[in-house]
Amino acid sequence: MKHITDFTVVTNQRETDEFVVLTLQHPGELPSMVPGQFAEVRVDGAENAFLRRPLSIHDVDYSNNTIKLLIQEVGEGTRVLAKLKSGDQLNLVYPLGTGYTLPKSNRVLLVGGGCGVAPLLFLGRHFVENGIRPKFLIGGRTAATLIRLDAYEQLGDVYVTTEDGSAGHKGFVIHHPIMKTETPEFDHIYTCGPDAMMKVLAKYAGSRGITCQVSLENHMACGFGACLCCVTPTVDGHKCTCVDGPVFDSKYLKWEI
Amino acid sequence: MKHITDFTVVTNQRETDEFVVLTLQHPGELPSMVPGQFAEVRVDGAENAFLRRPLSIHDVDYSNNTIKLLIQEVGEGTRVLAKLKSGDQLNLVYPLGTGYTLPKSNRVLLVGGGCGVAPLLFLGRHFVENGIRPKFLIGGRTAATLIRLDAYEQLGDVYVTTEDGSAGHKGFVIHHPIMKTETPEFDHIYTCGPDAMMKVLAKYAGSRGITCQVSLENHMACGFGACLCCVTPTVDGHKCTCVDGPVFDSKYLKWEI
Amino acid sequence: MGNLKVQLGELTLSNPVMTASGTFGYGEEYADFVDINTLGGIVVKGTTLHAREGNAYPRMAETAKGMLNAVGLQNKGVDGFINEIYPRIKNFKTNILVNVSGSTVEEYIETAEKINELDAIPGIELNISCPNVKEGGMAFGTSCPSAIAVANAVRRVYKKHLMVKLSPNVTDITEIAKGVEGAGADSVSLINTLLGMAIDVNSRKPVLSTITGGLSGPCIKPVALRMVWQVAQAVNVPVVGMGGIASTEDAIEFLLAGASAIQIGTANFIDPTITIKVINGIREYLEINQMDDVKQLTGALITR
Amino acid sequence: MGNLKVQLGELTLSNPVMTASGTFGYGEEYADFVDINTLGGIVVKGTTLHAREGNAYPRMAETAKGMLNAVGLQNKGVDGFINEIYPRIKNFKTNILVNVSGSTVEEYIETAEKINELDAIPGIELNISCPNVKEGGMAFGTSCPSAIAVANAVRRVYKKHLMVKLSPNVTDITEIAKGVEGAGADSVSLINTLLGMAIDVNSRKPVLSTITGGLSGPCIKPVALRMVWQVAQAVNVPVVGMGGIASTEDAIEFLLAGASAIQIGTANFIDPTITIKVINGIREYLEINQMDDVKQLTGALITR
Ligand SMILES: Cc1cc2nc3c(=O)[nH]c(=O)nc-3n(C[C@H](O)[C@H](O)[C@H](O)COP(=O)(O)OP(=O)(O)OC[C@H]3O[C@@H](n4cnc5c(N)ncnc54)[C@H](O)[C@@H]3O)c2cc1C
Ligand SMILES: Cc1cc2nc3c(=O)[nH]c(=O)nc-3n(C[C@H](O)[C@H](O)[C@H](O)COP(=O)(O)OP(=O)(O)OC[C@H]3O[C@@H](n4cnc5c(N)ncnc54)[C@H](O)[C@@H]3O)c2cc1C
Ligand SMILES: Cc1cc2nc3c(=O)[nH]c(=O)nc-3n(C[C@H](O)[C@H](O)[C@H](O)COP(=O)(O)O)c2cc1C
Ligand SMILES: Cc1cc2nc3c(=O)[nH]c(=O)nc-3n(C[C@H](O)[C@H](O)[C@H](O)COP(=O)(O)O)c2cc1C
Ligand code: FES
Ligand code: FES
Repeated sequence: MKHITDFTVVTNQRETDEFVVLTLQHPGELPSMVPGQFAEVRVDGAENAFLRRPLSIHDVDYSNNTIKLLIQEVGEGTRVLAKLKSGDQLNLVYPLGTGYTLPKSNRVLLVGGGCGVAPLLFLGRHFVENGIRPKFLIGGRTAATLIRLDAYEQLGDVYVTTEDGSAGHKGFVIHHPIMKTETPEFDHIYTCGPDAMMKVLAKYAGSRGITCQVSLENHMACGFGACLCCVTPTVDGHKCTCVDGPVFDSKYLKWEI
Repeated sequence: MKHITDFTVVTNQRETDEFVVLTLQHPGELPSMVPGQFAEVRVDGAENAFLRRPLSIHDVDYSNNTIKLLIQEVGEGTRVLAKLKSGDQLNLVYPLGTGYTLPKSNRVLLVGGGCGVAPLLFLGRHFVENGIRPKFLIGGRTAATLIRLDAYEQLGDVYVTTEDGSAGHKGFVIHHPIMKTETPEFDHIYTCGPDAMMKVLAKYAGSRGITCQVSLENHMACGFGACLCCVTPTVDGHKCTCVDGPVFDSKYLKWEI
Repeated sequence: MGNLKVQLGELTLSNPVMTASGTFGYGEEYADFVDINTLGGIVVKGTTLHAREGNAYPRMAETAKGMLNAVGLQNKGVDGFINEIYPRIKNFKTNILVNVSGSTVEEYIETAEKINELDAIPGIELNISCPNVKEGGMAFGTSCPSAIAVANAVRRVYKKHLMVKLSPNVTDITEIAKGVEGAGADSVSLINTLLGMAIDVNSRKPVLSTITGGLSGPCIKPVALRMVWQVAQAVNVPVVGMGGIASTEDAIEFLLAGASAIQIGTANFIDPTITIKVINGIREYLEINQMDDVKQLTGALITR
Repeated sequence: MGNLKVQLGELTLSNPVMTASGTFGYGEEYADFVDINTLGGIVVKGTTLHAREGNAYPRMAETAKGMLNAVGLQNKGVDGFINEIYPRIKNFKTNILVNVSGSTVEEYIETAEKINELDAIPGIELNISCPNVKEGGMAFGTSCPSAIAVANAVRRVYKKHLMVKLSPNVTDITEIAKGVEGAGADSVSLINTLLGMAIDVNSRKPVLSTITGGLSGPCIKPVALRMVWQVAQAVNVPVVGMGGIASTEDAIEFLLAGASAIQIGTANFIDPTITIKVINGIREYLEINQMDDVKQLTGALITR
């Protein structure tokens, strides 16, 4: 069931120049959510952000009915959201979309890049709760673009790459040593980030019999299957990223990789 | 000369549910302004207030380069402005329009209703500086709608009417005793407020050989004579309220009174 | 309490608020947000004879107080609708209209014939104004003879309420409105989207895969309102107004301009409960203005 | 540093940024904000043979990211322009174009003849698209034969740059563009305002004294851009694009769509210095993209 709810901002924690984490209080008991699902957030007081903005559920705390959103400031909508203050109201339509599915084995690798790390925290927590210790591989341009590593470290091993080598391994995620072994330490890849990164991972997985669930960031108008604006080509034809996704098995997508 | 300048909000003083007074700091030396002139204020962060909003110069302090705006919240634009906080920036195009002119005698009555009291403070101060002690007649619906009376009282006598009689004389401004004497104590009326009020005053003045300068609040797009949207019919045809006004001699206007 | 019931010919709406085709899915998508049965009616997604994949992604661009779409009538075809979707939605207790589109007159006819058989569908909205398909679509709606030809042909085979949806991308919309009225339309609805375009200055490419697309949302409201006002004066059949309606005030503007009912489109994306708010808002407006029937608002614009 | 100079036929603009008629007065109104001489050109207020009082107040309504106006060509008439205004502005070192309107072909001719005599006016913008006057105006611009007739007649008497301003309130703007090109226009400019309307639900009256008015501002940009793109592909004369331009990016979208120059209208009201910002912005865009001439942008849309 989808909801439309005013949350209250509890904290707005600035991580870097680009990223903030909003903690939002739900008025009553939180409905249950699946990692990989997202919210369509109404941006009040923006001159040009007319449509809602899709943002992944970054983390959920059912015990105190709060959720977190990790927001990268890229345009007016995210900039206005990043200015919210404790006590402000924020209207969400949520939880939306089809999230990640649990793996058949325990050997999972969660790969994130940019704001694509957002859903992986909730996903990692979900794994831990199901007795699976996840490994995270997080890529960034520089050390300064890596965020909340400590939060991920509480859940599992964290591997890092940066393009300039200022933290972790130098290069893209695919260049990290754990990707290079003949026999990878994981059977399932869960990824969210730039398309280019996800395509490389899909190809890597495909050639090794590893499953790969990718989360797409197509432009959306509604977020719940009403407008058909957000489609992606799949083996079954056009599918809505917002309902049938955002998480897809990479093999289901018609990706040129 | 007109300017376009970012002012800094020094204080936002709430007067009533409806009214706030913004004190704005000019970055350098203030240009000189005439009472009755106004500013076109850009409303940032409003979803629907697209055009600038015209607001009278409520008060000017050349000694510390601040001006005041008195704002009545009537729609989105004024509501957003009324939320500004100390330190916020506000972009003004100013000073605009033709203001009030100095009287030939010292016997002046300044009549304001609603947000129309705004320019009368600056005007009253101007009179005092020119050795004229003004009388103010201020009308409101109820006592609660009368604002900043103390500020006006520092400059001259203040007479009050309210529609419900909760303060001052009961009725409209025209019903106040000082208007009823056979020989009025003033030769010049300066007024700003609802059209209906100003028309009654214009008629009153016309039949007694009193001059009456009225300030119109026509809808404006530019505020400086470029769009011709704000016209009012005069004896010389359509004139721009923003350039030829907002202050007009009531006899110059083609008013049905 | 004021009466909200309105008639579009033989069609009775419990209130004048409908949803616009392509923005409300098949109603189900909104069932978590609103009680579909409280709506005056819903117009489901554009339906064609054969299934269509629609246009390539990207299909959407945000614009100033609006959006461009280039969905291109993605749908399962009329048989897919009848077999898969109709059974799921036929028990909604509101008027479900099917928006019918086609590339040829024959396609329109065949589709309408099939929908004519569906008991729970009291009418169709003939879409001769879709700007997002290569063949047919808007082309039918921007020329008077072809608009009349399609309306005529469908009228012959379709026995229930025939609403014809007009394109705003024309010099004189009243001419086309009168034409389809003459061809037997029971009502006209307007406006469909304005043809627009957006460019990404970084890539120097069009934002939409189709280069141009259909503009909707509050930005088009002034144009839509003007056209509804013009058409309401030109025809005798009921007019259903839409284009940028996002509040009670907007809806009332359209009623005053001459609409008997209104449709809400893009605004559903920003507030999925907007339809209910507008229904309640109209009820309040009637109360405040001491009117007892929403029909009193239709065409009540005071122009002196 | 990139070259910003552009040619519209014989007319040389120091940069592609002009101001739109009716939004920039006679330039003087903005002299405190911008150095008028740095602009590519200014198009002054619509001028008619005889002085006009324009329409009654109210003439303006704010809409979603736009405004409606119903000024109705208030101006002092061409003689008033020549005697009172021209002497004050003739020394501006920019291209001053006069926007010429009329109720009859004869009025257009006579006005153009008089302006032809003014040394400091290198061109006129023939306004066959004003939606705010009862006679003439838009009527000329919404029918191909009458658009051609006016353009032809004026071409015969007017020897300098003849820009013809097109109405967007038509089914096929390319047809009219080609028509006036054939009639001898040196360039076409578009779009004029879209015909729109607003209603005050409290008074139940139209907001504008004229009921309908012309819609401008960012809300119309997608429609304007689409039309500029269509027209640029249809004609060989230079195209001057406008409609909702409020930023450098907007201006560049129009250039990419095929405009050789652009005009800024409504945005001047919100930021009276916007023209200068856009000129500088275009210069920076060229630098960032390592282009050395703004002309490289015109029509450079990549559609694959
Ligand atoms: C399912 C989903 C989950 C997402 N989760 C997150 C998240 O957890 N954290 C986060 O920071 N961002 C997330 N995004 C991306 C986020 O929605 C966009 O960054 C945001 O909508 C941009 O809005 P804006 O007004 O700031 O930028 P705009 O001014 O609208 O655009 C700025 C730039 O971002 C691009 N952009 C705009 N919308 C999108 C979009 N929907 N997807 C991709 N690019 C876009 C534009 O093309 C433009 O280049 C997610 C997107 C999707 C579809
Ligand atoms: C020269 C001049 C000086 C003014 N000085 C002041 C002042 O000192 N303090 C003050 O509070 N207000 C003043 N006003 C009025 C003020 O400009 C409007 O109240 C404001 O623009 C409304 O904006 P909004 O977005 O809040 O309301 P909107 O949502 O735009 O409108 C709300 C209501 O106010 C009406 N309205 C909108 N604009 C105007 C306007 N320009 N004039 C009259 N009514 C309008 C609308 O018709 C509507 O009924 C002045 C107006 C003018 C022309
Ligand atoms: C995403 C989207 C899809 C649409 N699909 C259709 C359609 O299939 N058939 C149709 O007649 N109109 C379609 N429309 C047009 C709407 O029904 C409506 O006419 C238009 O959007 C104007 O109303 P609005 O501004 O309230 O959205 C679509 C509009 C949008 C935004
Ligand atoms: C207040 C106003 C007055 C206008 N007057 C004229 C005019 O006299 N002649 C004309 O050709 N266009 C006139 N226009 C149209 C503009 O020149 C321009 O075509 C239109 O506003 C679209 O551009 P914009 O969105 O940048 O404003 C006027 C527009 C406005 C807003
Ligand atoms: S965003 Fe509307 S269907 Fe996916
Ligand atoms: S508001 Fe533009 S001329 Fe007065």
